[in-house]
Amino acid sequence: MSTPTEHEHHIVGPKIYLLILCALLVLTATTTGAAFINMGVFSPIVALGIACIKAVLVILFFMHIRYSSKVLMLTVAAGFFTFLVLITMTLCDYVSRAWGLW
Amino acid sequence: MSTILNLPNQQDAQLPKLSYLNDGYGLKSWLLTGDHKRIAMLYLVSITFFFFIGASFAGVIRLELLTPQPDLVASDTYNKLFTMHGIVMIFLFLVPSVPATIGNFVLPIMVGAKDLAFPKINLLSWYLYVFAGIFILYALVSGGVDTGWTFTTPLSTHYLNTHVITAAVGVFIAGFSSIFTGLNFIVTVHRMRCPGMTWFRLPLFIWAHYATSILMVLGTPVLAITLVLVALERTVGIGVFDPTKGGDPLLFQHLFWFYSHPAVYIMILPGMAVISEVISTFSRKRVFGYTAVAFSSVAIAVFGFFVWAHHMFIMGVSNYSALVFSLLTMLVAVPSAIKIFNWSATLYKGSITFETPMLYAFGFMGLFTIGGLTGVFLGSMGMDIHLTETYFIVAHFHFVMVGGMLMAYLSGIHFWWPKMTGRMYPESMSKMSAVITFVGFILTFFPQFIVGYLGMPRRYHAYPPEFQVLNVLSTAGATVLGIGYLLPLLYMTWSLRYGKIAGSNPWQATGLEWQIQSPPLTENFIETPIMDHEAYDYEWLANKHEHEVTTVG
Amino acid sequence: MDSQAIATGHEESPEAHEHPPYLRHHFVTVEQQAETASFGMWLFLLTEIMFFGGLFMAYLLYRNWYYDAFVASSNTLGIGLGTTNTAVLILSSFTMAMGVYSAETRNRKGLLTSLSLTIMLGLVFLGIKTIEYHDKYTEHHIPGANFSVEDFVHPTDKRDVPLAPDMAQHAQLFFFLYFAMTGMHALHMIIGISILFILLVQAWHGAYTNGHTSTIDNFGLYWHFVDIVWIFLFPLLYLISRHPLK
Amino acid sequence: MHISPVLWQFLVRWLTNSALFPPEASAISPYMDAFYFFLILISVIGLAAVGILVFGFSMMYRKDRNPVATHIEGSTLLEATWTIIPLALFMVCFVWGALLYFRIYDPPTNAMNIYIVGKQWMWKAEHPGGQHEIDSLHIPINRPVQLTMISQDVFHSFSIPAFRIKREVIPGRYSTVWFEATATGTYHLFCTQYCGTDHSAMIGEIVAMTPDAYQAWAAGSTSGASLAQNGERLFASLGCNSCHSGEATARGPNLAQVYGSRLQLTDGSYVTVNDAFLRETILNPSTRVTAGYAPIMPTYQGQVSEEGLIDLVEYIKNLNSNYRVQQTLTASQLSPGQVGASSSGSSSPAMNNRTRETLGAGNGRPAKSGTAAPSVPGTVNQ
Repeated sequence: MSTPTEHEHHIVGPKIYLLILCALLVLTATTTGAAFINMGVFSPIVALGIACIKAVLVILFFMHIRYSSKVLMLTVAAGFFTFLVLITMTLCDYVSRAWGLW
Repeated sequence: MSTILNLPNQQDAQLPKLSYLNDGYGLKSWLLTGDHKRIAMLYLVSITFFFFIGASFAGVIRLELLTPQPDLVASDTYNKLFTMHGIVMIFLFLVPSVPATIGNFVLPIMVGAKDLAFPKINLLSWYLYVFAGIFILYALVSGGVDTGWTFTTPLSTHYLNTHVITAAVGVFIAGFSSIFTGLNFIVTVHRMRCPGMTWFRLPLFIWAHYATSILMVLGTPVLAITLVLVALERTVGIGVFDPTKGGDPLLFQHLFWFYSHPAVYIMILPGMAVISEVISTFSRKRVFGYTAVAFSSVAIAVFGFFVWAHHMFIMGVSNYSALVFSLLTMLVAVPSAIKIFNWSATLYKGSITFETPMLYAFGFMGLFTIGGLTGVFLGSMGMDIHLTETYFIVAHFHFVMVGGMLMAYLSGIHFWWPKMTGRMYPESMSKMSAVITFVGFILTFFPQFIVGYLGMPRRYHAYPPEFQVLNVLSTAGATVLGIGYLLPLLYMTWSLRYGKIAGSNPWQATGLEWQIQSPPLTENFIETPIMDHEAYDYEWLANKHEHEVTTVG
Repeated sequence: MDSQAIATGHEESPEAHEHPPYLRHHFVTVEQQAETASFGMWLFLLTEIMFFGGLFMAYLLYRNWYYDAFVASSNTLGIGLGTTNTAVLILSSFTMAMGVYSAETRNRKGLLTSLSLTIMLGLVFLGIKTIEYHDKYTEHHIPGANFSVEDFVHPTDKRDVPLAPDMAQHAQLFFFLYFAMTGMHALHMIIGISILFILLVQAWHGAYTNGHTSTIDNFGLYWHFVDIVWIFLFPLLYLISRHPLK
Repeated sequence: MHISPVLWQFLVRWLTNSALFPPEASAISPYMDAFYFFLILISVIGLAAVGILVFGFSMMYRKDRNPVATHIEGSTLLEATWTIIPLALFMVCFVWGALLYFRIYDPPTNAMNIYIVGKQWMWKAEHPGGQHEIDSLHIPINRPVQLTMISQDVFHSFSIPAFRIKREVIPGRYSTVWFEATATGTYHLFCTQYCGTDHSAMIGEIVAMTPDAYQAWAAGSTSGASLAQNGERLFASLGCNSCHSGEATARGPNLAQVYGSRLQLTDGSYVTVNDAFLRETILNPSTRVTAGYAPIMPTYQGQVSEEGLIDLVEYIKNLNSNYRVQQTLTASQLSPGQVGASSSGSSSPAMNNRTRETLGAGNGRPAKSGTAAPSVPGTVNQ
């Protein structure tokens, strides 16, 4: 098959899975701990940042995106991009409502 | 097995002995088929059925609007009529029409594959479609739903006791049917192209369907969750859209239109796909500016997600976000203009013939241009204040959906009918019905622009007497349109039995699907084709005839 | 040789290679079939992202509209249970990944243990959820008729800030979203666990260790996705400005 | 060719009273129509271009005239032209449209305010002077009129085609639109957002009158008590005055002359006090609490109807001194029996001319000083 890029099916070893597992557990602990420190406007940012890191770890290693074709990475990116479009464009309405002329 | 190398010319072509139609008989072979062509036929029958149900509602609506007084049906019956007309036409006809019937049939062959990537999911998509149809018919039969196809909250959640949840579940399931079709198309185009079939050798039909599938996969789930929230709010009584409990009904509008605007591109892009093929074939020329048309399909898909709030300009969204959405709406109008001009330029220096598909394509060009340009009326915020929620909007989207999409659907059905059934439709009768449809359409929907600017609101079944003349014209047009749509049903079924044998390539077209027998074999190709020429390469087709030996098997 | 011969006889197709039984007729090679399967699964997960996206949108909006109500209601959720649940789900993701690994290395016993471990962890997660839902039931925090606004106007816990009556009403919105999001997530877990049972039975009959691992692969993607949804749900619902521990 | 008289009479009646273009009856109509004709011009040009190209080419290059088609790949120059030109035209439409939009949805400061309450299948207009109308609206011409609109149940949409204005009336939040009628006459009022069974019966008439005809109508059809006075009674009967008494030690902020001022909230941000803020704070007091005060105000969600809220908002807008608030407070400390006699006698003159002055040509006669017992139940939940 000439067109779709073929490459051998990379088998991810348990070593990497264990590493990622520990990273995720540590991140969970940190995010729970961080919740008890009142960082004002930063606490939601930190919480979501840690969640994003955990999600990226799961996607890249557990879901093998790290080892699969560029098209798959593009698809995942397109999904999250559309989700962000929904969030930001809707909030752009709600945020700008307070600017005087409703 | 003899080698049929040449395309048997028209007169003495016979129906091939073996094809997907006679590759198994009995209900089971049809209802449990994995073959994309048979599923396309199943879709064709069910879509036609639902089209005529939706069209009959439109007929009764137009009859009611003959007179200013509300005298034909009671007011809530009228509300149920236009709601069911909207739901059935959009979710059960327009969204699946070209992708599920012509797309399912032709896309794998055009790409050079034996079948779609997931045949079982393709069949599941048809069963979900039928299941959704049953739900919506059940909602209709057991009392109907009168929220309008837009399910506006808080009306749909707290102020109506009709079958809103049944209809919402029906639409929810229809959404998944279209997700699975889209999913199948994307994976097939990416993974199952035959050797040599690079992206820029794909017919423009595939590009447009690829763009449509992106919209289907990414847009439809938001409608699904919105309907789940509406159903939850109706059952549990507390929800996120209830203003008295602190909810914001505008959030429903945002989530609903986030899907429903890409949905209008889901409905029109497949129509553009058909038009690219038809105009190129009947002017014997490659589509002018192939890459421009291909990328404008993808541009419509990408920009389609940014513009939804132009449906909400007067609903109280903040003025600044209305500015942003209006600007982006103007940008999304440009790719459609590019496509129209490219199709017109394709005709330059072509050798044009005027068979029925081409007549429908010309109809599409004219009506879609008017529909698209009136979209710019509505995209500019100031004009939208006066025009929104009046009959101007009804005329606009009927020009795009019925004038654009339905004309393209009929053009596509006529164009690929020989390939699907092996038989030709009656040429003169179909030309007449095309003209009738065109005239009926103009007479129906053009007066609605005028009565729209006069301010006649949408979804009214009693209107001030001075609008009556325009409404009578529109109803007269509707009857002509009704005839225009009934004719193809009649002569197409007639042609199944008595139509001329079409042979493999009646139009001498260049698509891969025209290089195989019609109706095709179940596995489409004897051996996987190798694509070594550009998309619409009529020279390749021409000299393909010279050096071929003619042995008729 | 013209490429598009129509019916050019049935000579053996040039690239003859081993033709495993599970290769479907319309695919050319096994790799193509496997990659198509995972591509299809990822597209389905895209629809799931947008599906949960609608809920997250509603949550984000009402969180910044009624922030105090959301803080007070989030503090009534047990953070201990929430954190253990997250750990349980991450562990189940790990065991699922090990399952995929053992399927790829055709290790039937490893596959069976990891699948059953994943089922157990999934059931533990659902168990903890039922405990939490039961707590909400006993504390009358289920939105609707008997939602006790009193808890928020005059909170028993000293560290909680008392809410004004109308803000306390909006706590019902938080709990509606809480039950909607965690309920939808739990529904996906229940579907996942029932599929896992089917996979376990088929794996017991030696199904997925003969090289055809795409079913396990796809289910692994689904399971990891459900884990990712919880990874986002947990901070959003449980961790809004917790009181500092004394 | 003989046409039967019945058909002839039917056609004549039919064609004579049918409309083709809406009357231009407001200041904005000419601008809207100019933009409409500009858009029609663009559409005609676009359609003509496509039409000429399609029909011209299909005539010139039909099969028998040009049997062999010549291969043309495409030309980036042409692609650029039919991208830039439509884009430029659409941008002009965008800017023109935006200007029109901002002009229609930003009421001038000197506009005369009228409240509209949309209810399932009727329109209620509430003039500050105390005139209440159902499914009709009397307005003076050549004077900007601002409509502050709210719905009691579902989405409605207040549309006057003759004035080219339309605004969605949504539950839970005020929405405004303004116009300046220029031609007297009676025009259609439609509800254009589908709102249930009798959506098409939710129509009315807009009566544009000369200013002095409007004076006469206003004087003749007032309900006797202006909205502010209803608001004052409601303010007392709901017990608002116990906290918002205006004294320094009061638990609620001082409401005198609060309308239009910039208020600092507990979270330090500033907000200008407008109708929306007042209504929002009455229903959800703790979302925006004034700096220096505790969020103890109970919610009145569901206890006050939209008309009651309008009366309260109108009352607070016209409240310039707390004199009368303290009067009613001290009066209500006495035993209820005597209250009727003492408070009605002492309605301070300041209030009356204050009301006449703010409401402009509104309530000509002084408020009836009948025995306005403090707790008039009628106005609480209309």
